[in-house]
Amino acid sequence: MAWFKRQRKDSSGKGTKAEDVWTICPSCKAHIFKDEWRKANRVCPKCEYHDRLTCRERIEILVDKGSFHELHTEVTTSDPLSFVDAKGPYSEKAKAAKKKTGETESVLTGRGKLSGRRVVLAVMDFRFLGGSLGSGTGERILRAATFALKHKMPLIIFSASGGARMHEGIVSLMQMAKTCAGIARLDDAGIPYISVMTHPTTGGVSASFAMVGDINIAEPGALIGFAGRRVIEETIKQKLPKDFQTAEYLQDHGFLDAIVNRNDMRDYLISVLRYWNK
Amino acid sequence: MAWFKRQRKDSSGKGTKAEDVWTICPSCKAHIFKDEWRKANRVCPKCEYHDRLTCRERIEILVDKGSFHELHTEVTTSDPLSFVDAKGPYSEKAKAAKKKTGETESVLTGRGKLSGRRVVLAVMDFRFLGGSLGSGTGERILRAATFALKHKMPLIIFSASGGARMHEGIVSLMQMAKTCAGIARLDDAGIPYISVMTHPTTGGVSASFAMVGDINIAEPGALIGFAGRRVIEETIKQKLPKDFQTAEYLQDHGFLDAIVNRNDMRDYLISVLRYWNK
Amino acid sequence: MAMEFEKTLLETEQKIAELQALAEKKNVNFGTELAQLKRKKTSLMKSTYAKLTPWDTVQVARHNERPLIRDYINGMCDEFLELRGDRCFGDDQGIIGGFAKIDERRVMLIGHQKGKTTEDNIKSNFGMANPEGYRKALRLMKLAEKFRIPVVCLIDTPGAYPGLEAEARGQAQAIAQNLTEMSRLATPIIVIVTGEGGSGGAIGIGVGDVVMMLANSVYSVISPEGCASILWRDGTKAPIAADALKITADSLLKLGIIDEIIPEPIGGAHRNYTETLQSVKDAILKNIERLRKTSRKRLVEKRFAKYAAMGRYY
Amino acid sequence: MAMEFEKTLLETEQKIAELQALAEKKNVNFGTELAQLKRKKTSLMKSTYAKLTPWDTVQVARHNERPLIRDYINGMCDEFLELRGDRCFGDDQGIIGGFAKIDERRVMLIGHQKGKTTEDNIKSNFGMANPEGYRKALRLMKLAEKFRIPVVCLIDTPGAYPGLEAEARGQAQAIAQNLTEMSRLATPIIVIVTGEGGSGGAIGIGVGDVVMMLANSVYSVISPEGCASILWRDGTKAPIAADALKITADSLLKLGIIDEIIPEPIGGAHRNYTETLQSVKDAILKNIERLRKTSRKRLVEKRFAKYAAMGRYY
Ligand SMILES: [Zn+2]
Ligand SMILES: [Zn+2]
Repeated sequence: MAWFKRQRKDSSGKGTKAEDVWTICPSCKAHIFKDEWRKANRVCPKCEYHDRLTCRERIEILVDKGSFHELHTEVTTSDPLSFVDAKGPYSEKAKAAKKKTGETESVLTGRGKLSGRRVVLAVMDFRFLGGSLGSGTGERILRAATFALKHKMPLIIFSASGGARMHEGIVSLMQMAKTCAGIARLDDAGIPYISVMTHPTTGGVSASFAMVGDINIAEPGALIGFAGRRVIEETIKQKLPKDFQTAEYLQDHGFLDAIVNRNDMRDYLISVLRYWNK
Repeated sequence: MAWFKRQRKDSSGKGTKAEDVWTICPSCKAHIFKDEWRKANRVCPKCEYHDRLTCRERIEILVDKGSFHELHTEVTTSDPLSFVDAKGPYSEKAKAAKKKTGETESVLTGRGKLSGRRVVLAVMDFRFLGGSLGSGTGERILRAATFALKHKMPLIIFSASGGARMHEGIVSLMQMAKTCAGIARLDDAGIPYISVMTHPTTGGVSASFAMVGDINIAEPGALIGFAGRRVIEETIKQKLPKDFQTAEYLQDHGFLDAIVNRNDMRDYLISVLRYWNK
Repeated sequence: MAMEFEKTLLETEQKIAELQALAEKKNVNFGTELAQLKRKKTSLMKSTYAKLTPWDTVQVARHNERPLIRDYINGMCDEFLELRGDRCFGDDQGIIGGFAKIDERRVMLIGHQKGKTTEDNIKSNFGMANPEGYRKALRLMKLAEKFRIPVVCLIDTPGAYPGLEAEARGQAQAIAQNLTEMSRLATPIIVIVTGEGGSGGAIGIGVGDVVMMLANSVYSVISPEGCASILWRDGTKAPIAADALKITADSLLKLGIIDEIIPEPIGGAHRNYTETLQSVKDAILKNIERLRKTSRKRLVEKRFAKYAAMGRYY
Repeated sequence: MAMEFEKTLLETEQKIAELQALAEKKNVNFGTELAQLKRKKTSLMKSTYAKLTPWDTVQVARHNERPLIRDYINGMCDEFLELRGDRCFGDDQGIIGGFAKIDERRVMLIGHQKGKTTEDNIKSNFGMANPEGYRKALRLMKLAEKFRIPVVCLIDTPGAYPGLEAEARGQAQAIAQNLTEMSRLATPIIVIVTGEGGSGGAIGIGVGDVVMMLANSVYSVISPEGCASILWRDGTKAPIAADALKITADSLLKLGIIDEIIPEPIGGAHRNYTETLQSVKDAILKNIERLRKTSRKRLVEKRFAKYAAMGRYY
């Protein structure tokens, strides 16, 4: 798969060292052959830990080969507050994020096919400013929803976000309302929207489009919640249960339809969408 | 008020005894002057205990004088199962209830006015077979809803019921679906339905039309719940909190908009209905 | 679970088993004796199940080997994608639901879940759902409406759970809400009582365009035991109450409460899953085929008319 | 509550009070001195409040004598019929709502509830609502839609409650649901930030056809303290963060996030309830009058377009 090739390029061509052969699972510390780790799309075969994917890696393993067409690349970050913090201007930070990731916002949108069925995809990338909800993010998601509405295609959003993008202040907050308005229009037209929450989906993203799917699913172990663990502990002055805000916890509390292993995701989505009788 | 006159007639004309002068509140055991008790429409001035009213007493203290017109008197009890229990046939039981109460079903329906606004009323009477939900009850309530729909008048239902009428078996159960179907049609047409729960509103009545008001209100202290206290205690093998299934408990748990004293009820309903902008 | 009324039948089945074991052990052929016993068994099954009293039927409906929703899912569906949660409080396993494929038909399958083991029964609370279960069911029905697929509800519950927490979270409200919304849901709803149809807990997912019962299932406003203890002041009068309440499929068909009876194999559903599941599947597919020709609008109108006619007083 | 930036003003007020007390006690006339002090006070109020920094404004917005929803209800409405409960779990007093009559207009009034006493604050959780509060608000909005009356939301919250139970019952889901449904609610929605507009907890009842702010209120994606401790790694940099976040009414009007600023009396809303309430009332009535001319369909279209245009990248 393409993303593996890119990864290999990054680690460049020296002699074979231990770290070239093994990956240590960040969760269970098991030593996994890199080859196995890669084939499993960074899902630990021992403990089912799901390591992060970039947005393009995710699309690569999801859609029919060659079917993906990116949309809305004309939308990128903006700096409505001309924000400057201790580390300098937000615009610089955004520029660095673009350089680091090769992406132009925290979400990538496009159309593609799942076993021949046309769908609209919006996939967030945590590497891009923590997957934060900027105005570009919101605009892309709304445009994806509008594209889905126009072409009567199901919308699938993969979330991965720490929440609002502080550097865009209130404009970031407004993206919560903006994206949900797009989802509402899609719903009014009877078009499915499937929300897939990956690690982590918190704050303003969980409290907006991520939580209002016709079907809400998540990857195993993903952190999903509104407030941060530390804030809650400080507020209620007590320790939180170990599984608090995990996908499994969310499912037990009624907010997730299913928890789906990354390697079953494509099949699962194909199956689910077959139940939509346009 | 008219019902007092009727009551006086019942207690017939002997010399003045203590029990002719005082009423003992069944809740707080306070001695209340009968005159005061009557003027307060059987609400205890000491503890706000709401004693039962008959359906006609309730209508009398509720609607504009002389505005009430009874409807659906052609509907009465039926005996779909030809039911006979240890005490004899249900048909006899129903006959006795009719004789005792002067009513022909556990609910009385009609149209009337509240400060000039036309409304449809359905008022249950606990004296009639424990206010149980018979097929006649369901039919009257559905007809009331249909009448309200046709004439675009708000519907107000006063519940007082122990639940389903066992003697009509499954036919009684079906009245839950039947009445709710009527409420749904009314809702589709944008016509208000106010549910007033009085003591007691339980079982099949609480689990159908009584609980789906646009606005759910109750009289203070009314018992409202699905299962009976004893059944629950036997099931969970623990004592229930003292206020369990009271109107106040239901309000705390999110199922009642307000608890309204009987003597404020007319004004309250008039006020609420003014918010409907047909 | 031994049922009193089929004592002779069970003894015969026991004898057959013993004889077969003996034959195997001793390597002797008891062909003639076995054939005779099997003929006897078949004849006993027929005669016993031909004259079940309502109270006998209650025993069959509650039989712990009767097929449960997981059996229907496994045996009848080519795919089942369970969908969880009420989006508010929890995921109740007393009612489960999800996308299901039955031959080429895709439906939303919803039903009470009982278990065969104690462990399973604790998980699903013996098929007695909490408000979350009813709210999840409603959510899935609305999803089915949006996706334009029929809803299939399988009913098998002693009743909605009578618990403190269930009351606190609105058991009555949840059921009432479902009755209201099911009456106007713009997609076909097919309901089948497969075992116990226990009162409000049953009808809470039981409003449909077509309501069917398996031949030995029951559907009642109150359990015969409950009714007997109230109206006869004696719980042991349950058989009499069962009779008076008219809770069998035959009676309910005559009363016009249900639309169709799905036959069971001779000897009851618990003796032959394959045949039972096939009958249920056929009934579902036949009705989907029939109902899909009706427009959504007309469907809702007809459903309303159907329930409006329930228990007319004349 | 003494605010650092108005120290001189408070001292002057204190002097006036002392002089008045003395005059009464000794029965002496300090007319000239008092008049002078009062002139000084007015001038100080004007000058102080003319140059509030964003961080000063945060203090005013959070001032413990600032009018709260109960004050608006008592002073602005001729009638208020509180409606309770989410029909699912509870009645949260962190957000209250009900039918309200403002002059001849009938509306559904919904808003965060803070208290002035500790007791009231515990009851209403300091204006930090639980999911039940947001679900109740949504239920009331849908009731308003059915009854064809406008919705008026008053925002004043530090944020949605960050608690264990709140997470367990779906704080995120409740807010997300409200954003979705408010965007398509077919009745006018008028939103006013009266004090603190705290992030998701604020916008959870904050999607409207017209969004206004009282002149000294704030509206922010995160508290200045929170932002400072994350981006400056130093909570005491809150004043800097407050400035950077552009959380004042003026800034938000310029950014096109809000539609209108409701002026406050000189010296802040906490110094003059009558005038504040009158201004809020006028703003509500004016906007109802304006919005009632728009058809429901057009209203929803325009609301969508408004939010779709929020934060355009070009
Ligand atoms: Zn691992
Ligand atoms: Zn009393």
